[in-house]
Amino acid sequence: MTNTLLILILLGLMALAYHLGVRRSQKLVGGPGGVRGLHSLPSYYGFFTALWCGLPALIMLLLWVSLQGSVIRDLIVSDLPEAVRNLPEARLGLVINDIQNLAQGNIVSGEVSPEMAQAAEHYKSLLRTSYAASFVVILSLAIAGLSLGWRLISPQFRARNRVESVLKWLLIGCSTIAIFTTLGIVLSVLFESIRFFGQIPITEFLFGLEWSPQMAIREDQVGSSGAFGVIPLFVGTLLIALIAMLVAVPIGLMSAIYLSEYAGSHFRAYAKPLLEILAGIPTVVYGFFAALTVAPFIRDNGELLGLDVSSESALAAGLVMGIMIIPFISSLSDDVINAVPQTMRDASLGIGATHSETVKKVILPAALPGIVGGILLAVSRAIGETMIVVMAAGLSANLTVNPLQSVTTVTVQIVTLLVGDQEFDSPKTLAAFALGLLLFLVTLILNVVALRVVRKYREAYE
Amino acid sequence: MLSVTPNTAGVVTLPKGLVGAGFAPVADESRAINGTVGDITAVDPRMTARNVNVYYGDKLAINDVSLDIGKNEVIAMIGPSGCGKSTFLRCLNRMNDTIDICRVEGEIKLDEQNIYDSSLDVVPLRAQVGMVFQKPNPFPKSIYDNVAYGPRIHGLTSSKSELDDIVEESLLKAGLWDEVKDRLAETGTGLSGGQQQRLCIARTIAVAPEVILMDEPCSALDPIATARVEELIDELREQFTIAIVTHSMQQAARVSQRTAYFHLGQLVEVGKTDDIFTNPRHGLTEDYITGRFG
Amino acid sequence: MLSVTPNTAGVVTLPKGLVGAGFAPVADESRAINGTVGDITAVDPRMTARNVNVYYGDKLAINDVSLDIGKNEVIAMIGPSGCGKSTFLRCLNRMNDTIDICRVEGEIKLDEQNIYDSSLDVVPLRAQVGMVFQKPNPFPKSIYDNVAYGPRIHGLTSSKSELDDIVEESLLKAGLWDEVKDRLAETGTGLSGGQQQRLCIARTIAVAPEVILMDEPCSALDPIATARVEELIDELREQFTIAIVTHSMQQAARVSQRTAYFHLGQLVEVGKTDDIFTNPRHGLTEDYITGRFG
Amino acid sequence: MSKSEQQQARTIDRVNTTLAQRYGRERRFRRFGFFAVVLGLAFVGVMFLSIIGKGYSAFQQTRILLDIEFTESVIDPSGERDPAVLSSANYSALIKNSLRALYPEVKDRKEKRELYGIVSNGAALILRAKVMADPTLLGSQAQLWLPADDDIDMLVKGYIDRTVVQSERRVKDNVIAWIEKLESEQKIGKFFNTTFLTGGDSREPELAGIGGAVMGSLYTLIVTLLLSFPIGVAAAVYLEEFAPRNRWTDLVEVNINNLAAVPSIVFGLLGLAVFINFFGLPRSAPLVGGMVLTLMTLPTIIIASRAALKAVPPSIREAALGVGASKMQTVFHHVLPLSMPGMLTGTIIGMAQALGETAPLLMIGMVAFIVDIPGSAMDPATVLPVQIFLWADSPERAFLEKTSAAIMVLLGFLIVMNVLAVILRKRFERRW
Amino acid sequence: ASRDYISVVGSSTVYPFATVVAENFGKTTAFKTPKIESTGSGGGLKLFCAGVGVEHPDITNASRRIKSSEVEKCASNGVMDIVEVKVGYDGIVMANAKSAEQIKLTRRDVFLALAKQVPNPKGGEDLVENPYKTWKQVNAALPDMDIEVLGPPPTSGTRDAFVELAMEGGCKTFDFIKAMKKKDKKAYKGICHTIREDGAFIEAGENDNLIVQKLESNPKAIGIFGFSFLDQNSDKVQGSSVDGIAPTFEAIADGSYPVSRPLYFYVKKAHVGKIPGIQEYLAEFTSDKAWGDEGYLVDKGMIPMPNQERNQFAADVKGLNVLKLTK
Ligand SMILES: Nc1ncnc2c1ncn2[C@@H]1O[C@H](COP(=O)(O)OP(=O)(O)OP(=O)(O)O)[C@@H](O)[C@H]1O
Ligand SMILES: Nc1ncnc2c1ncn2[C@@H]1O[C@H](COP(=O)(O)OP(=O)(O)OP(=O)(O)O)[C@@H](O)[C@H]1O
Ligand SMILES: [Mg+2]
Ligand SMILES: [Mg+2]
Ligand SMILES: O=P([O-])([O-])[O-]
Repeated sequence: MTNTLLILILLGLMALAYHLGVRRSQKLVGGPGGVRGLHSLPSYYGFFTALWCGLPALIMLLLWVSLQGSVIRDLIVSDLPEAVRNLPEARLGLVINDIQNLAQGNIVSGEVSPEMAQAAEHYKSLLRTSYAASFVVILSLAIAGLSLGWRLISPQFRARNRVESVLKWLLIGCSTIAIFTTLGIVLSVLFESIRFFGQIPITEFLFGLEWSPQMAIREDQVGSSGAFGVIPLFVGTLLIALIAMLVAVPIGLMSAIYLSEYAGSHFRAYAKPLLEILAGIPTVVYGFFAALTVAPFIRDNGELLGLDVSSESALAAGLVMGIMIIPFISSLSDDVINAVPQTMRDASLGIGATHSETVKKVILPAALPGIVGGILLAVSRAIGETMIVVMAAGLSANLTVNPLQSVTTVTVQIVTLLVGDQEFDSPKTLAAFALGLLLFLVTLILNVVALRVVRKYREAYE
Repeated sequence: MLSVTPNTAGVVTLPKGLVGAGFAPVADESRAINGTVGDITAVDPRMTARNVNVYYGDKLAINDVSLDIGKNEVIAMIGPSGCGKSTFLRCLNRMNDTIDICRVEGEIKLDEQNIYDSSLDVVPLRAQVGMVFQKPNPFPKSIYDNVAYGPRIHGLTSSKSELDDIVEESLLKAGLWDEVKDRLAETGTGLSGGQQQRLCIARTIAVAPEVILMDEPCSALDPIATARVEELIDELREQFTIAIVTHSMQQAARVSQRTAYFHLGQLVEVGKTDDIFTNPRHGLTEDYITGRFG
Repeated sequence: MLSVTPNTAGVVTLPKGLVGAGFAPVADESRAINGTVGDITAVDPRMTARNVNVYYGDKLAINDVSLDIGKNEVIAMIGPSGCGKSTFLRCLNRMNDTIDICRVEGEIKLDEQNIYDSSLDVVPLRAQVGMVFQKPNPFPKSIYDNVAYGPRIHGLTSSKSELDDIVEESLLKAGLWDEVKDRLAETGTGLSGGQQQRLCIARTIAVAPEVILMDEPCSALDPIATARVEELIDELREQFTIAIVTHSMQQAARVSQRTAYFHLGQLVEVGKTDDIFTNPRHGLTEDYITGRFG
Repeated sequence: MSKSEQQQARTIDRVNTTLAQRYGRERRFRRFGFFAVVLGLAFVGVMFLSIIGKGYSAFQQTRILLDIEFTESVIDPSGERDPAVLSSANYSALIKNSLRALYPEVKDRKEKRELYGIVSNGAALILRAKVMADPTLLGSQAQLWLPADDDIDMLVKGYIDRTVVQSERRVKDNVIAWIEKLESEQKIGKFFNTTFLTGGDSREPELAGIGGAVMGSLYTLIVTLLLSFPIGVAAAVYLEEFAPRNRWTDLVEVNINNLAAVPSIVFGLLGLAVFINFFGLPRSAPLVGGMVLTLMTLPTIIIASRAALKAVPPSIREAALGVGASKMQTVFHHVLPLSMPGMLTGTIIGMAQALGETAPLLMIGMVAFIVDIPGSAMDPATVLPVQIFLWADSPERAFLEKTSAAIMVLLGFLIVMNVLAVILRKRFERRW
Repeated sequence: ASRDYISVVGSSTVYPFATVVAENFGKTTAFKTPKIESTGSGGGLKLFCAGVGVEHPDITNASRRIKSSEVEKCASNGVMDIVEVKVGYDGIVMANAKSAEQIKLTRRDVFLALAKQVPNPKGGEDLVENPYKTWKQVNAALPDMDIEVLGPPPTSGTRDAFVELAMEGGCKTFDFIKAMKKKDKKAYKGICHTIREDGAFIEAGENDNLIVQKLESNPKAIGIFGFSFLDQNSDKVQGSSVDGIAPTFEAIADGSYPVSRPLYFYVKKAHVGKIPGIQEYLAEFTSDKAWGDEGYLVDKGMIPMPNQERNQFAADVKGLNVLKLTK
């Protein structure tokens, strides 16, 4: 609350600074009429002053907020009775939590001892002091910044360039977040993976034919054997992805062709967004649908045909995943088909080719690299898809390519390993991170290849 | 209605100083369009268009144009930008069908057959009336496949060697054979602009069409490539009937036997090329030829 | 090195029949480019370019061009497509800075100040050297805001009424005031092509530049709009220095006092417009003017 | 000349011989395409029908009309109207009294329990709220529609077959008899289920609502939006308008494109490791969820924003630069406003993606039983898709209906968002 | 900021019960409703034992008793005083779809059908990889149906309990194996507790409801889950009798159904009095209206403890008596 107030005041000050900056710049050249004598527009002098006023103060505020907690905490602790002070760190935390609850007027447990009440009062007063201090410090910083910025103004001063370079650094900062995200991903899975490979040889992990990670996590438990061969997971993942692709590629591609080449504009106007609804449906819904509607349906029909269908058949998960991917393929294909220049169509039609001949012999071959790139992207999406397989695919790592059997996937294993028991020294939990790393690498390679292909293709027509 | 006559001059408000400065088309009676000046018929007509109107949606893009295209002649269509040259040309093999909002009225015949007859099939029509476009547009396939594309889809050949022959012959006719005979498997898009355009011409003649339509075939080419293509057009005239749209009067003068001058959707004047350029009969044609605008 | 001289003719393989047919640029000594023919200096130069080379990546697009642009004159730059007219023009207000791979060597001065000086700020430079582009490109804002944009960002006015005056004056100079004065709040993109181009000119002159560069300003316009803009250029010459690129020799002849002929990145010939068109001194110029190519 | 004529004649003849066949192929191809579209649409239809078919009934709630006597001696024996007393009073006794009065014949202890069970546990809370709001009710009598237990709800909605043998169904014969009596007296009615829309999670299906999850989703989305929109737009502007082409920007680009396709669960791993374990942020908080989803949606927004920026024709930039605007002014005065609709479209699509995301949130503890409706982005919360995931796991039959209904609501939000994006795109689509 | 709500983690089996209590607690007191995450018993204990402090949970649910190894782990992280609360019983049922034939199993059948290694069917005291493909092969009295069992993964307490009660129960019926218990406890456990990994036993995750749905659609499959799920879905699935006893409320409550196990939760004493509401939550859980014979937990399918045991635990809770494991 107090910080909100502070920020509001700060914003007000910045507005004032802006105004003062504008005024000063105008005054220096003898009123608004002399603006031509300035290097930049008056508003840039305003922004410049406002930045000087606001930026240091905001940085200070940020520091203050992040440090305030621990400083106050230390102060409170030093005032607590000896006995409490010597408690281990963790318990001290609980006491502090209690004091904070008390001070904030939250409900607390049990009777309030006088020391606690006193500490809470102390806490409150410290908090007040801190806020007061922060007001003073930050506002004086703002005012100091303001006057500095104000002083710097002169007609030759390149205010626009300064303001723009601050802005530009801001933009640059934002664009690097992607790098940090990737770095974060790699770091958050890498260390655990390294520990994992310390216990399980990487060759066994990559080439092992058996996956049975649910090993005992306590000495007095008997789990499964603890085999960490990732091949069955990958075969399962790829099997499901393959089924998904077999569903999504023909339907998606043909839909795209039909909608962009044949359909009347009216039909397209309705069919396209309707089809794209599929892309917006959350995967948890697909999972629900796969587990409760599609899987039983396939089972029952398989039964009628005398087939032995597992109730978490790869087919069911793959089919539903395929449905999910249809719009992905169709809109990507749509893009690349539309990127084939009209002149290609004209050339083919001009020779007397029929529409389908034009599509099959000219447009598709020309768009092929783009479509292949799109399919690769879709494959990487299928490999990484989680909720559908968590809800509809199996858990047992069968090494099979029979779509009627149950297989498991990399993502399913990550979820089961991490949502279940967690023992951060056991290869069982660490395996989840190794799988995460593997998944990241595989999709990375697929994506890089796919993006290359797509980009190269796009360039060809630009 | 679309002509620049004094009675519509109020709308376009010609600037006062302009006439004196000699910039603007002189707006007098001689610039009114009342039907086409000159002889629209050809000696031995291959295609005949009569009273053709073309609309894009509600917009009239071609207004009552009649014109014959004679056998073994090159007819050039010139006129300022947007006057409907391309539109008219594309009517001749129904390429305008591909534009949803485009509607064609009137009669266009190829050898006595109305090509806008509902019973008529565009596929064989376009095999008979081929087209070469402004920007060279080879398929991103091999040179061989580019040329073989037409014969293949139309099933014109029954054996590989027959196809080879057609490809070779077409490339020969297009004057490209010597340049590409050793690299038929390379992709057509790797050729230079002028070569690409000749490849497109080879692709068109490979199906042995009767008429070839060319829409500014040289406008994307450099002078040397242009010269090469112009020479080719001159050679092809012996076998094919050619209609060419060009924005360059010089080019029209160089390659064509007859020239048609379009203005704002109307066919203003048509006649022997020599006559048109040396002795234009219509005021608008004269203005255009003498560079008063354009 | 880039000229079409006999010693390079082997590369481009001129077709045999061509020379005889009179199509191709005749390849003789008179077509070699050895420096610029004619007087590159102006009486009262506003901008002077000396030994300018421009590269796109490794490709040399402008090769050692020197040229003065004189006060209150219209200088036209003509030449076949791709010869570097636009590139040279865009050097004059450093618009080429926006193309990453573009590199400019040599010296270009505006009133004795080298505009490629590292200390020079492009913002005031471009306020002094305005530009009008091939395709009319009004901002999708109101007509008023279009014209007022420049004065606003440069802080040229201190009051609303002053700004109003500038807008009115600029629109008046651009000959657009009468047509738009009642609808200044309407969006600029709703105007016709010719009006849009004049709006862009108004926008440019609103910041009172010293030089105006125009890159094929009429190529997207119809004949009437073109005439209107040409007249305007003639009027603006009294106040501004104008450099115009055009693909139309007729236009160059109509609007300019001096003409510069570019060929494959080189400045072949420059001189009084009348002289160039009636009595070209260089073979290439002559070929171009007489329509041997282009 | 005659030879070429021959060949021409041959051309057209040859073309005509295969024409029928070619048109046959054309038709088949076209039909195949049409079939693909129809199949795709059929999938949409089947999914929607199956979910709506299962879920529509959750929007109705079965209630029972009871005569409630607000007996003062039960609620506030001292008569002092002390709020503490009123708050902790035994309101269910009032309901029990009423039920006993309705069925005086029920005597057996076990049967009594069954009888009390037909009214939801939540009914007492409703009475409590009424009395707390208006203590003067005490001593009066009122007829109130109180929610039925979920089993009764299922029975009345027809999900329980009354004809099978008693052992095979959850509602016993005697209970059915009571209900049938109530039905004949028209004391059972179906009402619009506001609890479902406004309530927090509950273990009692008839009291469970998506309100908490919706608020959780809302906070999460707000965090996501506040972070990802400015950052995404800024990054896109930098990359598209300012960045020089060099290795660094190439790296950034590859990264962004790649992140767009990184499995969402990997972002969950990142959130767990960085935000929770490293920065010590609380589990289950929308703040953390929002940050994870921000990282996940950023690439989408950046890519869409860049496309929007690319769509602004260079001529606009040239126009501005040509009159002497600086790069920054060009971008902020012209390019950004013109590309804003495209950016907003991309952002909405990114938000829709975030709204439907489940997997990464499982990793950061947003899968929890949380009843209280969160009041800030730091309170523990769950989100709509996770609520669906949780309910799908509940044993009570009535939750199946709730799950489907929650899916309907989620899809409703998503469709609205997507339609908004489409409208935005259509409305501001500019052809240059 | 400070935490003013209770944080509970742990067993998915106890989860439905804990959540009801939490909800009642939240609605009838001024305290906030506790936040409950279902992490599995093992996962819960792991989080629980990670340390004392606001960022760690206060309570963990477990569908089995805490193991001494876990107590040690807790202690090493400073979690010294733990209060154990036993809340009631849960039967582990083996059930199949109503549309299929009801099955009568013995624990020996279960062991033979699901163990990784079984005594050689040809006789003798050696063990072979489980050769049985159908139930009929296991026991001629059973239907001729493929063995397809959907059950929980080792993270779950249900699995632990199932292994200890059903599998080991069947395992012990082979004398030579029983004899091993004394000699080589580890080998004995290895035989009795190890479930086959050849696909006949399918680890179907912690989502018991999904197992029910899958059973309904797959009449050949048998599922393993808690009694409450059978109770709630009695119209869809039927429980198989084990050793002749059907899995009914009464049979589990009186202990005659052999595969039933107690449910627990564990409280960090250090947090009591610090995190608001823990004591009151405990009081609610151990009140008669919750876990009594007619309490609301019973409605949810939990089987209550006998009166006397309840009183004892209630007293323990009141006094916050600390757990002492006697091994
Ligand atoms: N696809 C189309 N939709 C709507 N109007 C069109 C379309 N194509 C052309 N037009 C309009 O029809 C008129 C004639 O256009 P056309 O392309 O035939 O002119 P042109 O003489 O070929 O011009 P250019 O020399 O620029 O190629 C023009 O006004 C043009 O704007
Ligand atoms: N952005 C660019 N990148 C690379 N090469 C370019 C670029 N712009 C122009 N060029 C090349 O530089 C040369 C000169 O181009 P420029 O646009 O200046 O020609 P021009 O005379 O204006 O032609 P036109 O009449 O077609 O406008 C051409 O060969 C062109 O291909
Ligand atoms: Mg045209
Ligand atoms: Mg140019
Ligand atoms: O979640 P569990 O009760 O099976 O441990």
